[in-house]
Amino acid sequence: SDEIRVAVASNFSGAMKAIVSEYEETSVHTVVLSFGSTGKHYAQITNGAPFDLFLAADSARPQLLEDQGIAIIGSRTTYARGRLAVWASNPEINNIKDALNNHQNIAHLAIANPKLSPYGIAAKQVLMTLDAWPKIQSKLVRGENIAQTFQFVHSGNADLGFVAYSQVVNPKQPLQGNWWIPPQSLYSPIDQQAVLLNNRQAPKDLLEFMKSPLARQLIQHYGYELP
Amino acid sequence: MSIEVRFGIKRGEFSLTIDTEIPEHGVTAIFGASGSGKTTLLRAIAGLEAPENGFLKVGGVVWQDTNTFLQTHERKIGYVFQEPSLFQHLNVQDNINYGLARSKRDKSERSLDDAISLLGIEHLLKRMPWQLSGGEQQRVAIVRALAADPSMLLLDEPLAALGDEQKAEILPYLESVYQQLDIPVLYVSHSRNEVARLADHLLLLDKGTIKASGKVTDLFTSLDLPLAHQTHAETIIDTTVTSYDAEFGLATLKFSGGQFVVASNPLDSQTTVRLQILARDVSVTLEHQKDTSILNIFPVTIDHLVKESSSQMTLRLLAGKTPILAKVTCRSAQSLGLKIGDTVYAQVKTVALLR
Amino acid sequence: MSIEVRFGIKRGEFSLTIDTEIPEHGVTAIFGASGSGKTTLLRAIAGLEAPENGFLKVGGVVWQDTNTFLQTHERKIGYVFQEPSLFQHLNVQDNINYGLARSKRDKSERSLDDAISLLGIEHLLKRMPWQLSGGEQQRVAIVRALAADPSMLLLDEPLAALGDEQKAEILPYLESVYQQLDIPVLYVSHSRNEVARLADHLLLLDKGTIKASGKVTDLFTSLDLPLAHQTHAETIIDTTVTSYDAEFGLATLKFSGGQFVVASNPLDSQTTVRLQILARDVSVTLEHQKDTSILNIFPVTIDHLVKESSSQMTLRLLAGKTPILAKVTCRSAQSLGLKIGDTVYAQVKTVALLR
Amino acid sequence: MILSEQDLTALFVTLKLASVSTLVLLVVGTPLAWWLSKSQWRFKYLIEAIIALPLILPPTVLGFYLLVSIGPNGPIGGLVDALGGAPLAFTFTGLVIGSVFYSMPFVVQPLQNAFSSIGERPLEVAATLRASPMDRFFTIAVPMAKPGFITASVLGFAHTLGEFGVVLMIGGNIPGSTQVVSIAIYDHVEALEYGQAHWLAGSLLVLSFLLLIVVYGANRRYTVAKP
Amino acid sequence: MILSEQDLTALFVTLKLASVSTLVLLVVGTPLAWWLSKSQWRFKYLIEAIIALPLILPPTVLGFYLLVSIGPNGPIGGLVDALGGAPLAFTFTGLVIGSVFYSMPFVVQPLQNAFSSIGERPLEVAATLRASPMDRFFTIAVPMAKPGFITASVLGFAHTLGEFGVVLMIGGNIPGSTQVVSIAIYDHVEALEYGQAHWLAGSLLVLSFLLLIVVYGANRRYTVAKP
Ligand SMILES: Nc1ncnc2c1ncn2[C@@H]1O[C@H](COP(=O)(O)OP(=O)(O)OP(=O)(O)O)[C@@H](O)[C@H]1O
Ligand SMILES: Nc1ncnc2c1ncn2[C@@H]1O[C@H](COP(=O)(O)OP(=O)(O)OP(=O)(O)O)[C@@H](O)[C@H]1O
Ligand SMILES: [Mg+2]
Ligand SMILES: [Mg+2]
Repeated sequence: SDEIRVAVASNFSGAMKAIVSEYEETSVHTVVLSFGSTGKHYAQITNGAPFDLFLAADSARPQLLEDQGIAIIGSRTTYARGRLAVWASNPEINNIKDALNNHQNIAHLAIANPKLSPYGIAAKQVLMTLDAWPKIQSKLVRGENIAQTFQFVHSGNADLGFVAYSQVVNPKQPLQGNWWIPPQSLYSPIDQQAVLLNNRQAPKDLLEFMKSPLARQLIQHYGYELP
Repeated sequence: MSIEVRFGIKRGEFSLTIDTEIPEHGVTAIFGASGSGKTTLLRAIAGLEAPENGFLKVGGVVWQDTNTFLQTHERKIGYVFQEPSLFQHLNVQDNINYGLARSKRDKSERSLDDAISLLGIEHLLKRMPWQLSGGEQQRVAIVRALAADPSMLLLDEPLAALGDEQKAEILPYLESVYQQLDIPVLYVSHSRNEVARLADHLLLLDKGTIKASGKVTDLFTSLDLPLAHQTHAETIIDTTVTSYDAEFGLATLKFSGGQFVVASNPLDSQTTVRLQILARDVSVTLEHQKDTSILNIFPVTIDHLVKESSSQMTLRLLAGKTPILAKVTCRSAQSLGLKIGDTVYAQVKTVALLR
Repeated sequence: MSIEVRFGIKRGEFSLTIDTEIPEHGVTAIFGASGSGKTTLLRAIAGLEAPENGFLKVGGVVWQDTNTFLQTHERKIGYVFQEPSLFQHLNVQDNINYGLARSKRDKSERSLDDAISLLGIEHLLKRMPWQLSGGEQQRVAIVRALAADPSMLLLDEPLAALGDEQKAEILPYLESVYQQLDIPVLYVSHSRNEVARLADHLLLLDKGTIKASGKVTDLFTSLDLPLAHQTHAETIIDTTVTSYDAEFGLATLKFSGGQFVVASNPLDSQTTVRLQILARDVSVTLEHQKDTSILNIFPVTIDHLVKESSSQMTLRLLAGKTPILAKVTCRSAQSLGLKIGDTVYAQVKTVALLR
Repeated sequence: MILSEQDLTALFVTLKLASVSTLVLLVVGTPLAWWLSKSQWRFKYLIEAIIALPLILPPTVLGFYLLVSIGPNGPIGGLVDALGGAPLAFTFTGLVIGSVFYSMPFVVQPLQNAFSSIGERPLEVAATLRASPMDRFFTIAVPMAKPGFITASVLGFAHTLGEFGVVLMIGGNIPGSTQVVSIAIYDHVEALEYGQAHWLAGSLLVLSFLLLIVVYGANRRYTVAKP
Repeated sequence: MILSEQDLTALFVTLKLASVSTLVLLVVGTPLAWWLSKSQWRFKYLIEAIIALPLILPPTVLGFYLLVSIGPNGPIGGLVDALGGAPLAFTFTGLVIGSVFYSMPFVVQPLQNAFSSIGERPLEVAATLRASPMDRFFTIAVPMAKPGFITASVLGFAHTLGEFGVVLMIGGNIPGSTQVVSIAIYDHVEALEYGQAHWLAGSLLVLSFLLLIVVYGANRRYTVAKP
């Protein structure tokens, strides 16, 4: 049996843990998961980190790895598609779309840093489409990643925030407040891609398993869409 | 008025038990063996030790009792510590200024310059403490304590690191300072000489208790105390100048038991002068001798005779009511047939003017 | 053989220039005013200062020259510093053991116990340094230096914080140690008394230069040096015991110029005894006097006469070839008509046995 | 110009934050260290242990707890609110509080050691020269503890410069107010903008190095004469 | 049991890392601090400044540069490789090196101050008692610098415990080998598993608190008698 080392984007950790526990039921292989930001994982992989499989939070970094010949050409697949949610922890904010446009009651709007996170890019796109982007600049607080953005809202320090749908449907966390799911048309898809980093069989096996109906169901359950 | 001191301090096996009065004027010497509690006593008076059931009254003001405890910085003292204790981060001038700045003293006052030049530290003012020798540090500490304009001086062996010559220069200056300021001085010393010279009052410490306390002149000749029995025993007599012979530089000094003729620099009539007579400098004859360079010969009665060893005797002689100690050999005592009550002649070979 | 010392050290305005030889046996006292460079000299000998052009040869071995520099820990010395310098993190016993453990000395040796009990520190062995008085710390430091089994002792005022009585107890012990180990001792002292008592050789320092160097007995009576002119000037004479009268406890001691009869504890014939005669204890008469308690009277010639002040004179008398100092008043000198070359009688009131 | 305007602003905010924090650290830490060095209280060591505790948590986690505490439902946030103060999250003041909290052990410990090593004697001497406790503290203890102050300031300042997790968490990465250099460099690294990261890190290093040289060099001139 | 097996492993790895790092820090830092406290070299302050420099970079960024240097193409990595050594990145040894590098100023500075405050005298006295330089160092300097050693160890140990950025970057968050508690807590927080984060953080705090109490308490017993 083999050990499979997987670098997983933090936002996907809940779903991946569930998938792996299913996978290990039926497989002889064991899986070791390392969570972290995709930027960090990329830097580590280019510097020789011993990962077999990389589940990124975006499509850009896997693409780069493939271009640089570090990842196995042709192994790149979209394993999940993230969805945005705008969450108001403050129950007094009922109409979130309104609030975004005339942000009188909002002290801080949390988004993920568009520079670092595909969720941040998506949030920016939504706000631009709603024509709210320029006006809301002074209220923006940026999380380094989507988890931190969630914490800004969750702790009540930001009234409103663009979080991941996977976070608000997270079965472990009963949440207060209201949320609004912006339609997919407002932002380009948040494709989370995976690449194989070597030709070993076991990781290939795990990647295959992720395309199985059982895994797809779990991915959906955790709030992601399927490609 | 006097300073009332009552302390009970325990430090491990050592305990200091003091209950005494110290005169509010003049110098009180604290004398005692190493480890007898001299430093501890000074520290307690300075407020650096906080004995629980202490009592201290200075100048009519209670500094410490059950309810009161004046902090050290509220006590107007000047303290020279036993170890050199200059501030390492300040140069000599700033060390001195530290006390000066916190006293009410006029900063331009000349007397401080006097102190600086008399203690020979003018050339050191810009130096840092670690650039000074041991004795130099001690001298700076003395000036610093004086600069703080104290109403009581606590001196813990301030001259221990200095040579005889330098002591001889500094002591008269210290005396003049005390007298001018008219403040009480507690002076810890190991040197009998210094005590004899400086002190009016003496506190003898032994293993944390007071063994004797009284006037220096009395205690030095008391046969109950070890002082009179030491090889270097001495008599101290405070006398008054009656005349001065300028040609030979000789002063005539009166005391209750007679008079002394002493070589000295000019002295004004009626001034008080302290004389030191080493017991070894006093010899005893049955007749008044002539044809000798010894100037001071006078009749005395033998008050007491103590055999110190197989060869040495200590005599306590009374000149009038003034006791004078003499050391003689047992052989002389025997050959002269000395006994208590005899009247004999005391020949005093040397009399030193102490102050 | 002797210790050759050549140093040139600059410290700011102060500079020490030494070029001398120190005897390899006995005690050499280093005497000088505060700031004259005594400590600096000891430090240089210990290798704690590194003068560039120094030269030092001890026991035939070069410790320092242009090419050689023995590190301090390679020099077999025992050093008692001027300030109390116990290791603050070790108790008294461990402080002493520190030196002991690094010496070749047998740890069970009795002499260390002697040192501990003679310096009166048995009851302090378990204490930490900050629980000791100033004098107690100094005594521990002395024992620690002795425990290191030195072949040369450097003592920087080791007894400064101790009283006369305690000194009188410790000095004989130190003497016996030097003599037993037969090692050279450099002894910085401010006290003429200590020097007179301990030292064979004397190094007089003044502002960083050697003012005089020679045998103590010679330098103390040299009229070229300040020592002889001080009020407490004294003569030191090394004598040999010829007989002892047990009944009166009197010893007869012979020296080149005659003999002394001195009260003392029993002394063996032929042993060497050092006598101290204070100049003030010597009086001069024209005739041999009788009927006096003064035992030591002998004929001398006046070698030199110096007027110290308007009232005081210093006489240098020769008893045989041995010089003896006397202090007399100018009046006596005049009335007796003293002049150089006269033969007179010296009456020595007191002779102290120094060792 | 290789550094963007935003980078320069971040540099400025960082220096301001580090300076203010160091000042606050010294003002708060000095009396604390003094008390610790003098107190004979038998449970003093509990306080010593507590001061060192913030070090033990990863900064981001510490930042997370701080974020929760200063949020509207947190104990500190509630208190501030009750006292009529403005919320602390995403403000410069909040950053200062976070940094101070986190860097406290680096300031208190060296100062405490420095104060202890002075010993009682100089203070006793000053007392006999009529210096009040306050006076003694400022004219004796502080100047004699100078090496301690230098160490405390350097460690406190440098640690605040490099601090990141806490600041990221409670600052919200707002340019001009809470975006500090450390985050900016981090962002560049994460965004694979390595060139910009190098330049910014390089500038920060050079600047800090110059600063350190001034501090240590000045100290050297002072102490070189002393054996 | 509230802590998962993986959490316990992380706790164990952390304690091991902190202990080993502290040991290495003391072994490397002590001679360095001693040299700094004794040297009269005029450019000594440059070294002092350089030692403090790693503090100034955000840990993740520092970790990034370390990663690049010890990576297969980096100077250190290349050297190690040329010498036939195993790669350092993503290994426990790598973590130790990173932690030591980063925590060095916390060890060197307190030690340097402690050594300086001993002064020359005790060492001179020991020399006259025939103690060689080595002997003096171990029997006089080290015991007298005890408060400095305590501070250095506590700061070094605690800082390594909480260290995160560097470790995350060069360690790769591999469970059982380079996943330390700080990262595990961080992962829990990122994955919104707050309950588990609290428990793990709490355990770490309690454990560390106990450890600190032992250290400070033991020190107290030693020094309480001294004025
Ligand atoms: N670093 C220095 N800079 C300038 N002068 C110095 C320095 N160190 C010592 N001195 C001077 O050197 C001289 C000799 O000092 P040393 O300690 O040898 O004197 P000492 O004879 O031992 O005096 P004491 O009897 O007072 O101890 C002193 O005048 C002192 O001021
Ligand atoms: N913390 C302590 N624990 C135990 N004993 C102590 C402590 N502090 C001082 N002592 C003892 O108290 C006694 C008195 O000390 P003190 O310093 O007053 O003596 P001293 O008369 O000044 O002696 P010296 O002339 O040697 O300076 C000494 O025997 C000393 O050992
Ligand atoms: Mg004392
Ligand atoms: Mg000296």
